[in-house]
Amino acid sequence: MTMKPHQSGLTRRGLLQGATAMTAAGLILPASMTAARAEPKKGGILRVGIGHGSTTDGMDPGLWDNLYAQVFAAARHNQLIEVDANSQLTPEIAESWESADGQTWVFKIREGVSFHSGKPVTVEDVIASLNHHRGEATTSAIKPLMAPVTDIKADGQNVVVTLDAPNADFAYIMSDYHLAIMPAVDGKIDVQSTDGCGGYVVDSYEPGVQATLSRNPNYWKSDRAHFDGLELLPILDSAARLNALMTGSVDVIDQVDPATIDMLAARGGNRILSIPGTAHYTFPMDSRAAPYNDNNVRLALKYAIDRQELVDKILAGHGQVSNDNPIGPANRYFNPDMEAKTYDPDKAKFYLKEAGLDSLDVTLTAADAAFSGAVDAAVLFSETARAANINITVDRAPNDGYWDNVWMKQPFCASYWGGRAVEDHMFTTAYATGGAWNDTFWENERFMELLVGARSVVDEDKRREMYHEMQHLVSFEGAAIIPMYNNYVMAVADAVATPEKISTNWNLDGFRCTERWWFA
Amino acid sequence: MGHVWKMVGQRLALGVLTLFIVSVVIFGATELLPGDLARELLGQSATPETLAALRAQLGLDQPAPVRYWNWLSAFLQGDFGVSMANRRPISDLISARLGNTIFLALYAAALAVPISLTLGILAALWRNSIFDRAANVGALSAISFPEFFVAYILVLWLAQTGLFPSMVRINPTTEFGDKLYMAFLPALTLTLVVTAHMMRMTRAAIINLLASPYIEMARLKGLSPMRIILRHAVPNALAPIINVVALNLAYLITGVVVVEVVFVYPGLGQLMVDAVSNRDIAVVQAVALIFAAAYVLLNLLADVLSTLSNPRLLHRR
Amino acid sequence: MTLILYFALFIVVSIGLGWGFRALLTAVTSGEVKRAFRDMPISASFGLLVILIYVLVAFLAPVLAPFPEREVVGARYMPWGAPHYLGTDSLGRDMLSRMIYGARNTVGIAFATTALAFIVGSILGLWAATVGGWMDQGLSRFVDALMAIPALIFSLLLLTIFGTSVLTLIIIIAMVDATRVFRLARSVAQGVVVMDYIEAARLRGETMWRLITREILPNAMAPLVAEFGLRFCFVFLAISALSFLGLGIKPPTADWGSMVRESATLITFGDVTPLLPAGAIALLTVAVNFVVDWQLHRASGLKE
Amino acid sequence: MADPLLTIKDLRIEGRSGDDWLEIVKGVDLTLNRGEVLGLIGESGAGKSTIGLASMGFARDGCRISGGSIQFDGIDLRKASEQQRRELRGKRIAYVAQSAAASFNPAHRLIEQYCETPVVKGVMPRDQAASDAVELYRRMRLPNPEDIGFRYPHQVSGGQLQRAMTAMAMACRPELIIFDEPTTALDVTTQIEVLHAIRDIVAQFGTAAIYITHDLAVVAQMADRIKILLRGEEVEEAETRTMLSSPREDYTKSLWAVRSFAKATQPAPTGTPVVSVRNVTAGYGKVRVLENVSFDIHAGRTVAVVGESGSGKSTTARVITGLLPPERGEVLFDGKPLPPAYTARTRDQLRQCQMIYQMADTALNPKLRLRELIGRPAQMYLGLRGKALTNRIRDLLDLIELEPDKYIDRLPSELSGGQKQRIGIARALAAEPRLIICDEITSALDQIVQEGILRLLDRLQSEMGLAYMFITHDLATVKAIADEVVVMQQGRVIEQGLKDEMFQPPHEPYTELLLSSVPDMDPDWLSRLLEQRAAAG
Repeated sequence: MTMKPHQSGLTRRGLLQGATAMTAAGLILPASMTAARAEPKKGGILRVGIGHGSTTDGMDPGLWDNLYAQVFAAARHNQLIEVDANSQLTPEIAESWESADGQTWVFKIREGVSFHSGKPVTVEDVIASLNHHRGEATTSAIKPLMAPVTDIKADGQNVVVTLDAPNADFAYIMSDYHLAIMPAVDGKIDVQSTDGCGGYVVDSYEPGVQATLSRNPNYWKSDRAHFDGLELLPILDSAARLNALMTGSVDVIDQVDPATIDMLAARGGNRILSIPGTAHYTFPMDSRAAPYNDNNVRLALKYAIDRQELVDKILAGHGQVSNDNPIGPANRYFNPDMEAKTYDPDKAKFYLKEAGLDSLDVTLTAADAAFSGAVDAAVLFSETARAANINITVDRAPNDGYWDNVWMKQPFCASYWGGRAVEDHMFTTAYATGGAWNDTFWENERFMELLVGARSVVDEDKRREMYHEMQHLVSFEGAAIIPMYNNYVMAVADAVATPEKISTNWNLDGFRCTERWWFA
Repeated sequence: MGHVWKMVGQRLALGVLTLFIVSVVIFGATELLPGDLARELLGQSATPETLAALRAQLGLDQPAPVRYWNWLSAFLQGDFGVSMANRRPISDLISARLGNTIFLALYAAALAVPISLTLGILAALWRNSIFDRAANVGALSAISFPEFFVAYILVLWLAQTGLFPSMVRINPTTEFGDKLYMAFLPALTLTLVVTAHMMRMTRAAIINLLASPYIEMARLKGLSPMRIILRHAVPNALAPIINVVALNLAYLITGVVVVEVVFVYPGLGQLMVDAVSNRDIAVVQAVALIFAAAYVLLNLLADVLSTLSNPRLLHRR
Repeated sequence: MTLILYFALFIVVSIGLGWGFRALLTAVTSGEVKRAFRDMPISASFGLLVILIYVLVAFLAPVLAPFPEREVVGARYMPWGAPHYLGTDSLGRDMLSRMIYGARNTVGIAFATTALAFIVGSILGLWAATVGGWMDQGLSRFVDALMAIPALIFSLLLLTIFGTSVLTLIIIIAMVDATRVFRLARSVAQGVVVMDYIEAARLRGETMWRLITREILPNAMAPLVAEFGLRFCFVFLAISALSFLGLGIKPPTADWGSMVRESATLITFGDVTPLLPAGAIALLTVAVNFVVDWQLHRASGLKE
Repeated sequence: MADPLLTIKDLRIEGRSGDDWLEIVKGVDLTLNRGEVLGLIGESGAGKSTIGLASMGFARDGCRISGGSIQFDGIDLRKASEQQRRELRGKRIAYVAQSAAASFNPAHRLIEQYCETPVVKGVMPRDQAASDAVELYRRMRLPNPEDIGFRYPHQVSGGQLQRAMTAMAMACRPELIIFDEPTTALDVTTQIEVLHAIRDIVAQFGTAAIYITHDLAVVAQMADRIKILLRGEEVEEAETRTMLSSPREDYTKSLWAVRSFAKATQPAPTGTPVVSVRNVTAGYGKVRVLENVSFDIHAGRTVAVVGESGSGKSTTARVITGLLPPERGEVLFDGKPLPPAYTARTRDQLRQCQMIYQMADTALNPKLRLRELIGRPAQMYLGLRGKALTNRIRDLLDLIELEPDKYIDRLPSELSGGQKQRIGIARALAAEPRLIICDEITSALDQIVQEGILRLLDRLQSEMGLAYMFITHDLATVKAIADEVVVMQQGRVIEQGLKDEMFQPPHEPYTELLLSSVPDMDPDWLSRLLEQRAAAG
């Protein structure tokens, strides 16, 4: 089961100056704590049933690719920078950071932090942990993100990172979950080791079966990691996950089957956490291939989908309609003023006619590997499109190998994006000309001009205007049908208390439910 | 007894041949799988460079026959290799799960075999009675539902009422009693699945013999029906009964992926499915060979037991 | 309590239906057929009736179904009641219509698969038993090896390789199943080829094809037919197991296995929706087994 | 004399045939005194076994006792409970079955099976039963009486098993034993020993017995009285000697006359034989079955190949047909060598040599109708089609004396045993062969039916000039049909020549043994033979 990797989403605020962020965090954190239902209490064993994880899961941080690996990693490791529940950058192992020119970045490493083994976290450990993901021989999934780094060196308690060109967003990258800080031996990290400086120490780990952890007594964050211990269980079958929660075998589950959300909530003993995020489901079209190379055809398809029905039936209401916009309402520069594309077969027919067609036959390839309910969504799409003389044949591909054999290979398929908190990140990753993951192969000059220009624009209004125009271009000229933003839907036993604010950035509270939640 | 050992020897040799064919078939099949391990590990973020680097690191850049040969020669030296995906020794990955799988299989067999033999013998004794028909209909109905459905129903009835856990969390340190309690539902599900087959076979094997002259002789010796069945029919019906038990035991070891998924039971089936979807060929090979070996050995065991149970084969003239 | 009541009611109605159907069959037939029907147990009569109904439903699906197979006609999970007598599914398609079309697809595919498995398996099995020698040994060893690979996992592997179109599904499950048929056909044929009439036919100089089709096959037919029934059930269950693992029949084709899987989580909440397709599968397999049982009994010639 | 031990009055037994119950025993009376041996004689279907079982109050599955009374020592077996009847069986009434090999449970040692009844019935403890068994085995003249009980049935020969079964029946010293064709499945030489042992033990214990058989000569040695049955009804009953010397009824007389058929003697043959077996040595794998076998068969003549089971008779036939290519030697047809394997022979070579099998049941495909069974060779070899084919089939049916209209569309299962064997003959004739190999074709048939078949074969031979190779172990059959005789033992031909010469002394010792073991219809034959052998040996 492969998940598409996501890059971390962060706001632009406090990018160049970690100290500002730190102040901000310092101000916000107590506020959020007071808003919580109760003061966190220590104690208890948290059992989390996660819908991912397999026997073949590896330990190499460069290859962590599923929610189980991510939550497990977050429980035992820290990164240089954390993203807090409000999507703000917060110092973690890096006490502060700064960059004068955006090209040379200085991270000051926190002192007095030690690994579970008792060994103090040193600058060398940090450098080795970062170096694992770059260089010729690395197999890390975030090699492309680390590619601009030309040099990493120690400078006292600081780590100095040099880039090949200025990049104001570089601090985001340091919050990526792959970049766990691990102990180094001879300048290399041991990828098989579970030793970290996070809140929990690994007692046992059987891939695909369970991991048990106990609280790190020396954890440097005194107000985090409230549980005495953790049991992380991969439970792939969604019914089994539900049963486990309902019979009290676990306290938390993720990915609740939309069909059962209402019944689960009505049953009592637990509550549903439905967190709107930036994640969205898409149907990318290959804009180079006929008939999708004609924007009229693309528009016809965009008007032939009933977005509200998809939200109602595929997400059971736990999500929002999207106007083919990869930038979500949670984003700062979200464009709320675009003309909404509602289901309109006549308009679809009109655009078909514009394209010189009476009817359209296309094949839409989908698998539930793309997103849960993707096949059903495709079927619904095909049903609504028929009224517009568009005949969509749904081809279900095997879940196995979906990302290899279908995505970016078939001209019209299902996909999803975890979303990016930073607009530039999202657009650069998936819509920029020549981008490695530009799954629509879309090329638009005006869009590129705006995208590159916006990076260096300081004026907020001007930037907003530029990003609004980019969103409009993607929505009305782009080749991705984006019908909805999906919520992260989790269910927790009543005994589990959560902060008022749960991170919209990643599932299970930014992978950090083990660190941020407690037993009431 | 000498010829029994000779038979065992021949069958073992055939078994090795079978395992060899299995390994070639499985290797060939995994070669045909779209994508490879490197692709799976890197997922969407794969770039040509990282793919090439990972492939070289994993040895996937060598031609297929070379990889098969490397694997085979290591295997023959007792080295299962390491999982390509997570670099753990495959023997470690497998050993705990093999134990779990065997535990569950034996548990289910311990429930199913006595039940089905008793039911089968009673059905043969009271053939065409209401009991016989009810047992038959009940058994047929039990095997007519998809396994996962039986499992969900049992969860609904027995787990949600709090009697038994709906998921099995066992590890090597779990107490035996706890294990029995935890694994009760999967074992019960499997019992329901296999009982019908064994029961019907037992009944049929016994009834088949009832027309034999020696059964008529037993009746003419004035023996009671129960004694006739137990003493005169069952010993001669052992071979087909042993065979069907072995077949079902093999099924319990190799065919329970669905039950493992539903009850989150850490067994070999789940490992195999994971390994297939991750293209972790070394693990696929190892598990497939264990399954095939279990099948071969159980069949061999059944043949040996059938031989031992049959004086004609055991004591030649 | 009500469950037990319903169950008892179901049994009583089944027995009544079986009895009535047998009476009907004996009334409209004559001679040997009539005698066969008259001696048929009620279970077999009920089985025949069920199979007949399924076949009718499968053939008449477009006529019987009130709504099209894949059209979304309402909200999701609408309750039972007119015009959606069994409510709607998770996408708002009419459940009753999906059930009816499901009969056609599921039964049709299972039947085609079993038939293919039998054609391939029994021809090869009979051939192997007839020629004997190293060709028989070679083929049998190979089939043994294939049988040593768990069927479900092997199908899974092959489906991953070759994709999951209906055709590949049929071919793959048929091939995996054909190994079992091969073994049975071979062992039955081995019992037949030692008969003097086979020796006589060989000495007469009959061709292999005629030897198999005219001399051996008719005498191996009874156990093969019985096995066909059982295999049909196994194929049926195998397809639903594959659907459960996500590799079965592709949507939006209505198929009972996938329908159970889609709504399986609802059973956790005691919802009866998944019971419908699962019940439909179970009812048919039980029915087929009843008929097979009867046929086996007849073939065995046991008087009791 | 005291009251009779067993009194059966107006016994009626029905058997199920499809939906109907047919009467298979139609009002038979029977009286048996203590210590008396009654012979029950009849063809198959006469109901003799059914009556034998009924005297234990037992009816086979698919049969029911529908009328009459069965009194055993004052107990009415029909009115007694199943429990009471079960108590009697094994303890006071015992049974010896036709095939001991099939009637001993293959899973248990002989002595276990011996001890079962006495122990279960509480007659004696196991130890005593075991030592008793050894004693009885000794009296039955079984070799190694101390050890033989610890063998499994398959480790003991047929004749010995039959004696062990008689011993087992004696275990509780029953008052009545039913012997149901105890020697039918045995070779003639073995039969003598078994008959001897049975006769002695019955006499020693004074046990009453019902001796069921179809062999008149055998029953003459065993029984005090003989009752003859035909289709469930009694024909007549008399003291043995009276019955043999002066039978009253025509049916009885016809039984006595069966053995009168004998083919006229023909002069020694001349010219090229149809088939010539030359120095054939053959075997299966390493096991040598035939050793240097040679003989000729001439057109219009019958060569009988005689020997006990395992002597290589059938293997010789397999060599001739090409099923078993010989290691050495060859088979000449019309003086020209035949390819050793049938697969290498031409269709015409295959046609010339046809075979008729012992068991018509397994020799006829049960799923094919007579039309195809008989028509197929004609169609294949002679290329007949349509009308011509049908006419040929009808002619063949006429030839074997079956009405074409009635039989042409029947299945083999709708025929009697004798009729099936006739179909086997017709199928062989359809190929218009020169040689027909008959492998024990009459041994499964009743004597009257046997005679019909033999007469048919004789007629066909004189009409068509066929050559027969006639494999048999029954010397009476040899006397009836053969021109020449080949005696085989352990894969070798030990004697061969014209029939008349062969039946005249002096013989090879083995031939002598064979000949002398054939029972005569003389009540004193067995005693005399045993005396002679005792004197000689």
